[in-house]
Amino acid sequence: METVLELSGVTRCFGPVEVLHGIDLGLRAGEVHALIGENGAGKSTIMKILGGYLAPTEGQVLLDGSPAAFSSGPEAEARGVVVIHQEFNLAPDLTVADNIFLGREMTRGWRLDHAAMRRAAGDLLEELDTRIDPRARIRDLSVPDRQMVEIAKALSRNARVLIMDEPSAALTHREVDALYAQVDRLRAEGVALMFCSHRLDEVARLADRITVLRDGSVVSRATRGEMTEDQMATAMVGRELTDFFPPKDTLTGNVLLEVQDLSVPGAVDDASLTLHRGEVLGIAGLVGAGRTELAEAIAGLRPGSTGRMTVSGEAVPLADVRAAGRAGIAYLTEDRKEAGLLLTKPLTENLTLAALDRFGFRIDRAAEARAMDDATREFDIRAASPDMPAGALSGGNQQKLLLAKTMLTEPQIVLIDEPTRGIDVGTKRQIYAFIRRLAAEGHGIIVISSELPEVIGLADRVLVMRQGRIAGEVEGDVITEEGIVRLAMGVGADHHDAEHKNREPA
Amino acid sequence: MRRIDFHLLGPLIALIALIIIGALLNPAFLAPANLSNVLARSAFIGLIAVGMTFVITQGGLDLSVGSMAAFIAGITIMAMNALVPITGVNWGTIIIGMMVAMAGGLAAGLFNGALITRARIEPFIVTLGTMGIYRSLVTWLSDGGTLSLDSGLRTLYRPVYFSGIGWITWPIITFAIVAILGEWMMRHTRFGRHVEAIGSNDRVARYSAVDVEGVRLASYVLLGGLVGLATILYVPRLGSASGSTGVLWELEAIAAVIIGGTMLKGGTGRVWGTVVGVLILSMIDNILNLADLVSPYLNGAIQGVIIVLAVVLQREKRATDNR
Amino acid sequence: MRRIDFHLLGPLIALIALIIIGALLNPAFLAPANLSNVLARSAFIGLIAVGMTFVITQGGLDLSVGSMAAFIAGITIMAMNALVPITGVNWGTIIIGMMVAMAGGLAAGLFNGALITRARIEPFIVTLGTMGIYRSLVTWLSDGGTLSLDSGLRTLYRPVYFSGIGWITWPIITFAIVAILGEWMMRHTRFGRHVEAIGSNDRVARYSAVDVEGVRLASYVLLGGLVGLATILYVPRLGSASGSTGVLWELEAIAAVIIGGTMLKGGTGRVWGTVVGVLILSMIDNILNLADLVSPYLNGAIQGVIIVLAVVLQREKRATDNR
Amino acid sequence: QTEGEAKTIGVAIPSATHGFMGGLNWHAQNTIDRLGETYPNLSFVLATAGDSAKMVSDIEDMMATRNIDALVVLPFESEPLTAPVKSVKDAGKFVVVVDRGLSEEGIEDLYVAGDNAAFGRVAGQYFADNLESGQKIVVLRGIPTTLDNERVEAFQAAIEGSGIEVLDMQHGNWNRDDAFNVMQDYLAKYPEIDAVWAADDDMATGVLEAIAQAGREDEMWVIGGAGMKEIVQRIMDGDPQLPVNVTYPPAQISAAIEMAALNFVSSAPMAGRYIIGSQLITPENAEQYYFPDSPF
Ligand SMILES: Nc1ncnc2c1ncn2[C@@H]1O[C@H](COP(=O)(O)OP(=O)(O)OP(=O)(O)O)[C@@H](O)[C@H]1O
Ligand SMILES: Nc1ncnc2c1ncn2[C@@H]1O[C@H](COP(=O)(O)OP(=O)(O)OP(=O)(O)O)[C@@H](O)[C@H]1O
Ligand SMILES: [Mg+2]
Ligand SMILES: [Mg+2]
Repeated sequence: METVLELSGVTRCFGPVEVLHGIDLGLRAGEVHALIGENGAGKSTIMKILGGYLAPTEGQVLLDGSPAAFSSGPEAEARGVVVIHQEFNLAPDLTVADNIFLGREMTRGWRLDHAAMRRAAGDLLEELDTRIDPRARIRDLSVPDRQMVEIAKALSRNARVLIMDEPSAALTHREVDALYAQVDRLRAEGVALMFCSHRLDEVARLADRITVLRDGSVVSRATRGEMTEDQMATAMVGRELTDFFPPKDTLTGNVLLEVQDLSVPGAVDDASLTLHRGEVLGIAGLVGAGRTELAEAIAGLRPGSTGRMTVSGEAVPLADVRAAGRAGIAYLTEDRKEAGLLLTKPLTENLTLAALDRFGFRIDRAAEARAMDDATREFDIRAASPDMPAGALSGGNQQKLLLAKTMLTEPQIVLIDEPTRGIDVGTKRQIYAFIRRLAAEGHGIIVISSELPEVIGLADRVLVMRQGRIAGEVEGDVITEEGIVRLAMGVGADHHDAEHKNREPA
Repeated sequence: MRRIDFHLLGPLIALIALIIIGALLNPAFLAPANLSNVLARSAFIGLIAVGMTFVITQGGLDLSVGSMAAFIAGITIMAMNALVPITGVNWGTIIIGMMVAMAGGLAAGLFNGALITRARIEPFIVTLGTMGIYRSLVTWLSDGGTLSLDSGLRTLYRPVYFSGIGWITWPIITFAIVAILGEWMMRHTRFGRHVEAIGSNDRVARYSAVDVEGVRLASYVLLGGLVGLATILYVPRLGSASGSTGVLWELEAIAAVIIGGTMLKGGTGRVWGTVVGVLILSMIDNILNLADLVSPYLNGAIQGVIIVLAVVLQREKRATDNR
Repeated sequence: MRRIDFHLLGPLIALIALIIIGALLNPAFLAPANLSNVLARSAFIGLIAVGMTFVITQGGLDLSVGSMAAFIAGITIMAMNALVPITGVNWGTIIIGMMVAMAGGLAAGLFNGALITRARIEPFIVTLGTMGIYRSLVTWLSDGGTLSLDSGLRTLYRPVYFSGIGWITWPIITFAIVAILGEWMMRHTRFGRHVEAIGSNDRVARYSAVDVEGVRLASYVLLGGLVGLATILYVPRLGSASGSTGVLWELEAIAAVIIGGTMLKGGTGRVWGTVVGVLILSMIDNILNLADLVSPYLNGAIQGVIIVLAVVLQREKRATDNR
Repeated sequence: QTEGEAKTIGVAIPSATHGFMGGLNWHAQNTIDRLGETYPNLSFVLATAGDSAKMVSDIEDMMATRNIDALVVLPFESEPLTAPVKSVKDAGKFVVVVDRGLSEEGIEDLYVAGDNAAFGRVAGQYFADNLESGQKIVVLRGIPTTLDNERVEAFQAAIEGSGIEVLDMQHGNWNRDDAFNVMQDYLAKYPEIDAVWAADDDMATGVLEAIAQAGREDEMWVIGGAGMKEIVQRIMDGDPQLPVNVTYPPAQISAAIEMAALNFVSSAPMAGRYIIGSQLITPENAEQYYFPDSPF
């Protein structure tokens, strides 16, 4: 098979720091190429260079064997090289259809052909098996829905080369399946695909060719079937990984958080739950089940929420972030770009933003720097300097910074929405261990995750949400994929909804 | 659609309320003659505000429009006066004058736009600078006084402001056409779509192969052209231009745009909201003149209160917007 | 640090260039008497611009400051005049007047802030409204004329503007202290951090349990307080207030903030850049008076050109910013 | 002409924001150019200000950096300019105040002014003489200022007892466009108007246009003020819509600057008050008030 797009001897520097060292890499038609590596290894940087969004400092990008002089992403796109970025690239004020066709609008004469674009967008989304309304505004969509729009946008480009930067990180298994189907289809059509992912099962399932990156250099290459998931992890991290999930040796204490009949208009109906000290409570469900809304309501971030909530027996007013904060509740958002980090501000300012009152009336810069050092060490944040803007961190390192920021408030109750989105296997382990350690110290943890193995491996108890309600609870040894999926899809329930008709439990 | 309607209702309700108040205060308010006056007066600011909607929607701002209008009116009058001895008092001369106005507007818009997009200076500063420049130039050209159009030409040119189809005069017709075209451009053309995309997130637009600088530049040129058009309608009204022509038009135009529901930070443009905003502003003035109030000194205060109230009606929506 | 310095150099270089030009045009420019005049004059806009820096940095805007200053000067003068028969001509009366000014400023800021944060109306509209309201009120209070301070009080009060430590008069001292405090607040306090965080992404700030509405409100109150303080220094200078007091101060204050390197869309505040911006603006006026230029009609044009040039120097940075 | 030592005269006037001030600016500049040529030992500094504070700053600058020997000032407002002008006087400079008096008597060496009260009174007198009791007029006022108040009060005093009904008074801000709008609204509001006092020829221009549009030219006449050349021309032509005008000469600034110059170049000390009264311009005497070269 011919090599369509190729990097030859590419290095890239940001300021004085060289993040890629002499990368050689080729994408072939009809083949899926997976790029894996730790957070900050340089995966996104490689993809941006391939897509024309960044120029290599040294070396060349070759398209069909001759130097490709892309000076910009759009130029590359015009030549059939399309990138789905790790950060979202959607205009929040425009609708789904507008975004999908932005820059390539369909027109009839001078007039935009709204109907055709809506139809085409609807078809694309249909193929992706989502129910997103093409007329919805991006700002009103949930994070996974936005990711699906991003994928639809890329698919609409009829690419020869499709490069996907962690396309599945923000998706639940339902959309992931749709994505896989598209990948298989495109491969069959002879498109050259590249993706990166921290889900190694996915890599094993999809990739025809694997390139492993460590600290900006290629450390190993393999073709389909040559590497097991464990071997991938070892190659990435450079050492053996054992015991992925730490043991659940929980000693559950007294009730820490009690929520009764919590409702968020349009998203959550009468949710009740209790959380004990030392417990990790998982919340599972499909996209749009209302998990994020529930967590945000508990954290006081949803105006208009009703119900009752107590922390250690003390009533906490709803819809009041600061009261929730004072009661020791902290929420780690799934939307790190829009709600989590100030992308243009230095790492240190981001880290201490939620806990500034602990740094004195005159902010103690030295103490801040110490906190940054500690966080860098504890959460293994790979950054060139604490003064760099958070937006220049690699995706996974942003997530680690967000985690560090949340923990700096020293909460009693931590609600973590998608704790390991975009985090590499090595660090995932550290984070799981960290969560267990927090629980062991007597904190209460709520983990919302779309990765079922994560919920299963981590939680002592799992609540399953479906259409804004808590559909049921699984505990102890019954925490299995099947048990959760059944509840999440409402299998056995009386009414037959879309999901039920469309797919069977995995 | 369902959502948009609701959002637009705010200023529309305010406009309807104003019309009702006006009619109650003085029956003459609804007479065609008065409506014709109010609408024709709105036309200058209206044309400019339609252009301003595009500029604000793409994330820009233009403070220079008022003095730009004065300056263009000045050069148009000077050009026509200079031509009279050569071409005589006829429509040919006036049409050349109109072309000067249009060309002047487009050039001034291009100048603003080029400084903003090519030299990458904040629009606020560029247009604050050109505002001072145009204002000074017109004062200088008129020697601190007034530039007046040749009286023969004036007589010929007057009907462009004062006549039309019945009481629907040319300024009203022009404004209506431009408003409809503007709304259409914003909603149904690639240009409008790109303007919104750039205002919403210019990096995304750039990544989507939108010619960000080009579209930005075009929005300033469009605004400049509309300022030129407004001048073409303004000159026949009083036949003069001076250093005090068009003072504070920029503020009025920007206010109309924002009252109409376009956000100052860009991203969504509502041309027809802008039209409603312009009408609200000129009706307030008209009603204050028609009604007998405590003291004319307080007109400004009443105006201020009404402007705020007109926007309060939009508030509900935004409160829920705020996740 | 290295980045910040470079960015700030732009306006600083412009300021230094202006000083050199001034000194070349007229050696008297660098005389203490002239510097004292220029700096003291800058103090009003300067104090207001420091407050405006906070408001703009958090993503807001305040168009009402000029008329707010006029209104507060008006009520301060009226209050002091009313008190003279009771308390007599002494410092007690003046101090009460100062307290009225401060209270008025804080209340006016609170009013703006409350409408913006509680009623959730766009700052542009709220402050455009209150701008009209305050301007009208002062015109109405003065019956279209001028409100003048009792002449005995004036004599007593004058030194507050005109005296000080040598040629460093009280307005200069106050401005310096406020500027240093402001810079310190922006850089080194929680409030400043929160202001920047809200301006760069208010949703992130809210998710970080920052009291977004509270901080926003506080920034308007701070600005109001500084307007009150500016008024305290303004009243002894002219001893009067009228409908034309403080006209266009808002534009000048906003321009100073932006020339100083703070972005109109918020997120990063540079108080000391603002100070440089204020100085640039008042030096331009001063320099135009130093030499005989073509025509005073063209002063505005020269001013415009210099403002744009002062900002061109910042451009480089932004161009590279834009990957 | 004496071969005198070099002297500098500072001139501080409001900027040209409306027709009258435009004329005044023009005359000031013209006079300066002319005197500068005639008397090479005199130099002039001209500064225009948009508000009182700027004018005070200009005067400070003239003192600190231009070392002026005389100041000719048309105070933007009386009260705020009083103390600064007084300190110029106290520094031993020759001070000429134009048009608007300071709030304290006896500061200036020389006072040259139009008479605002007379301006209103002469117009009011004409209305009282030419209208029947019960006839209706509307008034357009200027920018809210003390001098506008003086004019309007004098006008009202003059028509007092004549039985003329003043239907409305709104601010046209000495601006053509504003006056046009206000007059349109007056015409919509009042079916019967017999005369208009526009108080300024810029406003009169806008008013006439609005009346023409409504086709009510035959119904009412208009009195402006300050003697703008186009208006004077029409009075000369006997336009029934513009029977008369009231002078308020922008050229008073020329007189003031000239006198300041003479103070240095002639031996005669200049002092006193020169009040240039407001005259009624009628078709008979209009020719002597017609200056075709002035921009006003
Ligand atoms: N604009 C930038 N300025 C400075 N450094 C940058 C910039 N962009 C990326 N980097 C650095 O380059 C390195 C590689 O980042 P990259 O985003 O390619 O990592 P990644 O492999 O995609 O990681 P992740 O799995 O976390 O997404 C990181 O150390 C990152 O901090
Ligand atoms: N800001 C918003 N405005 C309007 N609707 C929203 C908003 N955010 C989410 N929704 C809608 O609310 C419902 C619940 O979404 P939510 O994101 O809470 O689901 P979830 O269970 O947390 O799933 P995930 O976290 O995987 O997105 C969905 O229908 C979603 O589209
Ligand atoms: Mg990445
Ligand atoms: Mg969610």
